[in-house]
Amino acid sequence: AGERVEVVRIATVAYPNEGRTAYNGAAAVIAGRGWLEKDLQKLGIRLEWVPVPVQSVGASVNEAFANRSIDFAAYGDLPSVILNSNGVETRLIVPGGKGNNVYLVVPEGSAATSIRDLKGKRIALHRGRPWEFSFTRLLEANGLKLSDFKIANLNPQAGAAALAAGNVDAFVALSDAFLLADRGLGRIIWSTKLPDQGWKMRAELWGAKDFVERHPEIAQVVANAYVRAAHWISRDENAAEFIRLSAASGHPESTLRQEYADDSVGWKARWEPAFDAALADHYRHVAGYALDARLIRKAPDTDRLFDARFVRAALKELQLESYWGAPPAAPRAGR
Amino acid sequence: MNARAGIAAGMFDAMADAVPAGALQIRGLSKSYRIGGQAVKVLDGIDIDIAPGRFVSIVGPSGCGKSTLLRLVVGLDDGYAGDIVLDGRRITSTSLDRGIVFQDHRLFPWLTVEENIGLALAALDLPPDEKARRVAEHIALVNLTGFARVYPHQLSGGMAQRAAIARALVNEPKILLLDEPLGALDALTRVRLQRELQRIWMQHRSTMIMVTHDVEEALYLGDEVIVMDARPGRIRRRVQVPLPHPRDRASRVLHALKDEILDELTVAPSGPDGRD
Amino acid sequence: MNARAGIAAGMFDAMADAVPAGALQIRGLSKSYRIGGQAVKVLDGIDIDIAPGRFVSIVGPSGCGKSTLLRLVVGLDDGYAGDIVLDGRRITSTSLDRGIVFQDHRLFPWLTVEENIGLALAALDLPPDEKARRVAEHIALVNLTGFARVYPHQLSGGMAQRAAIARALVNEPKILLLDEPLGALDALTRVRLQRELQRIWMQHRSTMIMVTHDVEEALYLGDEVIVMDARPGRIRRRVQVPLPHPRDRASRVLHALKDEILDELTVAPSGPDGRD
Amino acid sequence: MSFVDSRLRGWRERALTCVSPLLLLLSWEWACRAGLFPEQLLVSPGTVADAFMGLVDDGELQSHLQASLHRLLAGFLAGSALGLAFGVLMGLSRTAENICSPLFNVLRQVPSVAFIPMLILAFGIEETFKIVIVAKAAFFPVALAAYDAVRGIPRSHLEVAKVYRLPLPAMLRRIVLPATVPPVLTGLRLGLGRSWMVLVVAELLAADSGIGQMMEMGRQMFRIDVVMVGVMLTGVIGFALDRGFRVLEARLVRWRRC
Amino acid sequence: MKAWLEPLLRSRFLQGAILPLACIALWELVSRQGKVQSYAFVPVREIFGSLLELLASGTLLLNLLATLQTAASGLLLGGLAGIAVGGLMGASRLADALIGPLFHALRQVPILGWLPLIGLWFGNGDFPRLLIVCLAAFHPLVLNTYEGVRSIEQRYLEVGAVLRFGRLQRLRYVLLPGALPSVLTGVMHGLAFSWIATVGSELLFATGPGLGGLMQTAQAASRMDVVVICVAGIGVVGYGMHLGFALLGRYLLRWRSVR
Ligand SMILES: Nc1ncnc2c1ncn2[C@@H]1O[C@H](COP(=O)(O)OP(=O)(O)OP(=O)(O)O)[C@@H](O)[C@H]1O
Ligand SMILES: Nc1ncnc2c1ncn2[C@@H]1O[C@H](COP(=O)(O)OP(=O)(O)OP(=O)(O)O)[C@@H](O)[C@H]1O
Ligand SMILES: [Mg+2]
Ligand SMILES: [Mg+2]
Repeated sequence: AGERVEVVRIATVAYPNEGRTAYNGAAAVIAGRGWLEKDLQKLGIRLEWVPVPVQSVGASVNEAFANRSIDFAAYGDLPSVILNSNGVETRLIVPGGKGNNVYLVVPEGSAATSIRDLKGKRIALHRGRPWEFSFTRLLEANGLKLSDFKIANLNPQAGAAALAAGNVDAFVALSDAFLLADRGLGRIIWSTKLPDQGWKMRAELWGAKDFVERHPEIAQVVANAYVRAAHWISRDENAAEFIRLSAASGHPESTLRQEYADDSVGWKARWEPAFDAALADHYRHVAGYALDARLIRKAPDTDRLFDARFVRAALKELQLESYWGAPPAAPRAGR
Repeated sequence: MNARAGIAAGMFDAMADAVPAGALQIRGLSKSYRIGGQAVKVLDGIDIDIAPGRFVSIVGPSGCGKSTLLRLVVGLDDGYAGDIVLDGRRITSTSLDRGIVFQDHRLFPWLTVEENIGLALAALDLPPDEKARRVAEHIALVNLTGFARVYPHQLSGGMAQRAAIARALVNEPKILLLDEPLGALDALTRVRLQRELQRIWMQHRSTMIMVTHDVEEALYLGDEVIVMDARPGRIRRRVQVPLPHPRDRASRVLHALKDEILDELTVAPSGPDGRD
Repeated sequence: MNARAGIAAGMFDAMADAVPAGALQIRGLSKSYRIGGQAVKVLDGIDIDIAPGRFVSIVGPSGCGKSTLLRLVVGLDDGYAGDIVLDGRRITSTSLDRGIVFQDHRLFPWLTVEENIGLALAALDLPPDEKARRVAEHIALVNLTGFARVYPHQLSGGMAQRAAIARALVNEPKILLLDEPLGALDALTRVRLQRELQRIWMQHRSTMIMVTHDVEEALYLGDEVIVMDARPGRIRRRVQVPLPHPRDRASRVLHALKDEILDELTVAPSGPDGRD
Repeated sequence: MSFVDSRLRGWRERALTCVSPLLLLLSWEWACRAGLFPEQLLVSPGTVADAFMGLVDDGELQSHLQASLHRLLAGFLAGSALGLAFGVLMGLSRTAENICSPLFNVLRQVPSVAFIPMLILAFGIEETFKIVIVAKAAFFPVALAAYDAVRGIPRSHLEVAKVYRLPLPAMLRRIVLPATVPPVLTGLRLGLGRSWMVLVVAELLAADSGIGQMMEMGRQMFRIDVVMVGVMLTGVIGFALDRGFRVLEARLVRWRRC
Repeated sequence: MKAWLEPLLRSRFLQGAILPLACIALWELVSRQGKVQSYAFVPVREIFGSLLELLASGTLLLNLLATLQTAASGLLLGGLAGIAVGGLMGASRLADALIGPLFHALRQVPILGWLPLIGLWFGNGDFPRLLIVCLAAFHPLVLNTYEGVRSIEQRYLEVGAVLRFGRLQRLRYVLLPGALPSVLTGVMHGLAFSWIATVGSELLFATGPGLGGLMQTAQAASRMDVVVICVAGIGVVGYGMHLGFALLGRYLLRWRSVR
């Protein structure tokens, strides 16, 4: 306990949609059903969603954390490592499941079938964005480095245009890859859907360390809502509804469906808020990469960033302890 | 009106060679301006014939349309009714044959006196040193030697007017229109420039039309003095001056004509609305 | 120079009350302009005393510094040597007591005639309808009725000049400086405005200083005519006109004086460098 | 006397010129020391200077700067020259104005960012594309300024030109140019500002080098000191270029009385 | 030339239509070149269909109004501030020397450089976006007002001195009207800049309604037809505002004697 909290501010990716602000992922469900709002109201606390535009999530959220203008945020992996290495401490409260897929697209007529064929070629990749990491893990696995390619730093829209125009030989994309494929402009030659390559792009719920330490009860309420949302989404009967909600981002439902289809990770498992070994491994890798790429000057001990107690409590409270199977062997939880 | 103009031009074209240079015919000229949303007639039914090489003075009350008339003759405005025909051709635009001294001097503030005067030669195909010579000569003519490199804002009112005269004279137009060119000059300078104007006029046998408020000046220089009336601007009287040039300022004939014209100008105007 | 000015001002301050309104004293005034990098003396050793309520005319060759002198008196330029003292106070800036008609009319192009004239009353604390009345009255005075709502570019040269006169008169300054105010006007309008100027002057007993190139006009209106010389501008002669107002234009005295002054103006100038 | 006066005034003005930047610097330093904002976000001038030196030592700054300046100059020069010509043409010719002005005024209102996909199709993703974007940003303000300036030339000036039947080159050099110097220079200054801005956006969206890219990566990496180096640098360079325009203006309007 | 054709070709309206029509024709031509070209250059018929759809659903109008509102407030606030600052700098040498250097230096810093600081000071809501739009309108108006005031002829300032205008009168009767032509040019710049800035900032950081947001969402969905409609709509609406201001300008500058 500390001083009285009147408002809880959660930053989340938002899109303009039909003249209103639409949130993505779990926030869409939580906000849509008003769960968290009600629970907080019971404590006399107001909930404030802080929408962040999709183009600069990492930087905006990091600045907001540093400026103490938000308490929680659901966002990507690399930015949180950067933030913590700069001395603004945050904690991972609720993992975001297995994450989103990253794709490698080549022009329709290209002969390339794997990343190795593209060595020395020109690849469109928006630098500094979360999918860069997934891509570098692919390279690593193939014994390649970014410097083996001519990287054209292009944002997704420009990248798509460049691929269509044949200005690049490949394009690292998110689910927009399907749009290019559907139009016959590009062909997907690799994605994180492949079974042995679980390097999906992650986004989880983070909380400001100060806040979480001082107000664990509030953090618990927030965590409950996110776990509850993960549970709701993960039920097969809600998948269609969730995809419909997600389409507010502009990505047509068809691409979203393709994004989730044929994945080595099943729908239910995809949403499990698990502090598992893969998560810990992922963050260690992210930190190592960031250090190697000189994005940060010293790597934080990523294991210390996890605070698993809230998820554990939430699963218990929601009686979901066995929903996703036996609780995994938890990594060393923070403190 | 375009069709009409075409016919008129064609007709006169045929006679063009027969007519000597600098003959001006104005027929049924009238001109309106829009003031505050309604058309106000500024010139009405003007007929003037000026034989080549004549010196015509125009006098008339302030605002009677003298400057407007000169603007039309020089070809700056084609929104009028009637015909202005020069050497058999309808005037449709400006020409280097027609020069003008504007009532406000209109020197370009960013050019020095000599550059301003030199500008009048820009369209002529002359060697640069010939241009420079002519400019220098005309600067001397209007007594501005020593001020060649000076900007207009550093000139006095009369000096600017003299520079404007030099600019109009320097390319020796066939017809020269002068809008109160000597208005801002002292008596001595004025007399000198009158003499110069007359000399140039006699030398080139060019046609000159000068607006002035000085009846004495009008008579001293003009073969003919046109007296105008205001609202709308009309021709009230045309006075021939039957004296050879150069003239004697003290001439009895001139004085008699002067009194006559002054009388004409100072009686109650005969404007239809009786204003002014 | 500032220190000197302070002392002078202090000295004259003490006498301020004793001197009646509109008395102008100019002592050892000289003024230089920088032309092309070097200082050129435009006015040199000017001494003038004008008693309150006098009408002084200034004539002189073009470029002799008449306009410069008026600029200094009205207070637009303080970069001069010597003293200009009005009613015991050194002139350091402009004042509503001193009005001026500039040689170029300087109407604001963005205001209509009536707005331009009304502007002269902007700094006065008068009720709006009184202001409107005065403006209308002065528009009528200079014969521009009907043109109140017209913009300057729609005026003829003479009309603009008349509007400028109205602007200078409308706030009834104690000293009025007129720089060739009637230069662009026809004989009739000119005579009318001369009469009006005289009437206003006699009525308000204000001090007036008028630059003109018309010696007859200078004599007809002036109690005194100052004849200037050029390069540098100096006072050549001061001619008193010992006739009561209003005067008869045909007066023998005036004619004699006119010939005298014209002679003075048209003999070879006595400038030290002999130019012009 | 007045000569010395004006010399003194010049010095005083130069001294005054430094006041506001100094004040800003001081208040910045003070805000850092007072800890008004988190140190990660409001870095102190000293840190920025360190970051600057670090980037210079790496040679990173020089290469970014070179890339940006090259794009800026090429794009700005091309765009403003075209804009100038186009604006003058529209200002002088009614027909050109009638034909071009609707499309011109429509395109003028559209952000360059919106054109990026089309520009990539047309110009690829190399330097040409970035230069074209910068040129577009300079073109429109300069063209508009030139057009308005030419349209604003008093009728009396143009009439004199007509009377003396000035040939087009003389007309442009002797009348149009001097009569429009201040407004056109204002347009150029605006255009330069726009060019900078669009360049940085373009570098952010689609480039591997340049000050904009450096700033964006700095932001992503939460290195506000690097961002501030960019801010200071763009400010100083922009200011220097702007001063250049001022000097140019002073030379070109020497005739004006002040 | 055929007699009926001539007046048609002379009509201002039709002359103005030549280039846009040519552009549309060219567009259509390019779009038929192949898959790749039709990615960015969507066939005109498709665009038209989507336009009807967007109009019918009210989406376009809704987003347009939101953008208009931001742009208008930005132009108004930023513009007025710009006129004030520019006028001050133009009228007072002291102010020019004091504010000028900082203004000219800061002016050149791209807005993206400010983002971290703006976020720091003003958070992440609508206000920073409005601030960006205000700044976009602010700069041209400062520059143009400054230039306008500075280019007022000395002789008019002297008239003001002779008539003993107070500060306010000088401002109202001499400085403002004298600078007006230039200020109006500044407004024209500011109009476009604030409009561009609104859309641009929506494009880059939109989370709410606005044409930029609509465009952004459409881009994400690769709906290039909607993107093109947005671009065209942005241009056309901007042009409409331009015409409005041009008309206003013509009225306010009726005293000018120009070509
Ligand atoms: N551009 C214009 N728009 C509207 N009216 C105009 C315009 N130019 C002149 N006028 C009007 O036309 C009339 C004649 O003007 P003009 O300049 O020809 O007179 P003027 O005879 O030269 O007079 P002055 O001797 O005073 O110069 C005036 O009443 C004036 O108001
Ligand atoms: N701003 C200036 N800079 C430099 N020289 C100037 C300036 N103003 C006037 N002069 C010079 O001062 C001299 C006197 O000018 P002024 O205007 O006083 O003459 P003036 O007597 O009024 O002549 P006019 O009868 O022709 O109007 C001229 O030689 C002129 O070149
Ligand atoms: Mg006239
Ligand atoms: Mg004078």
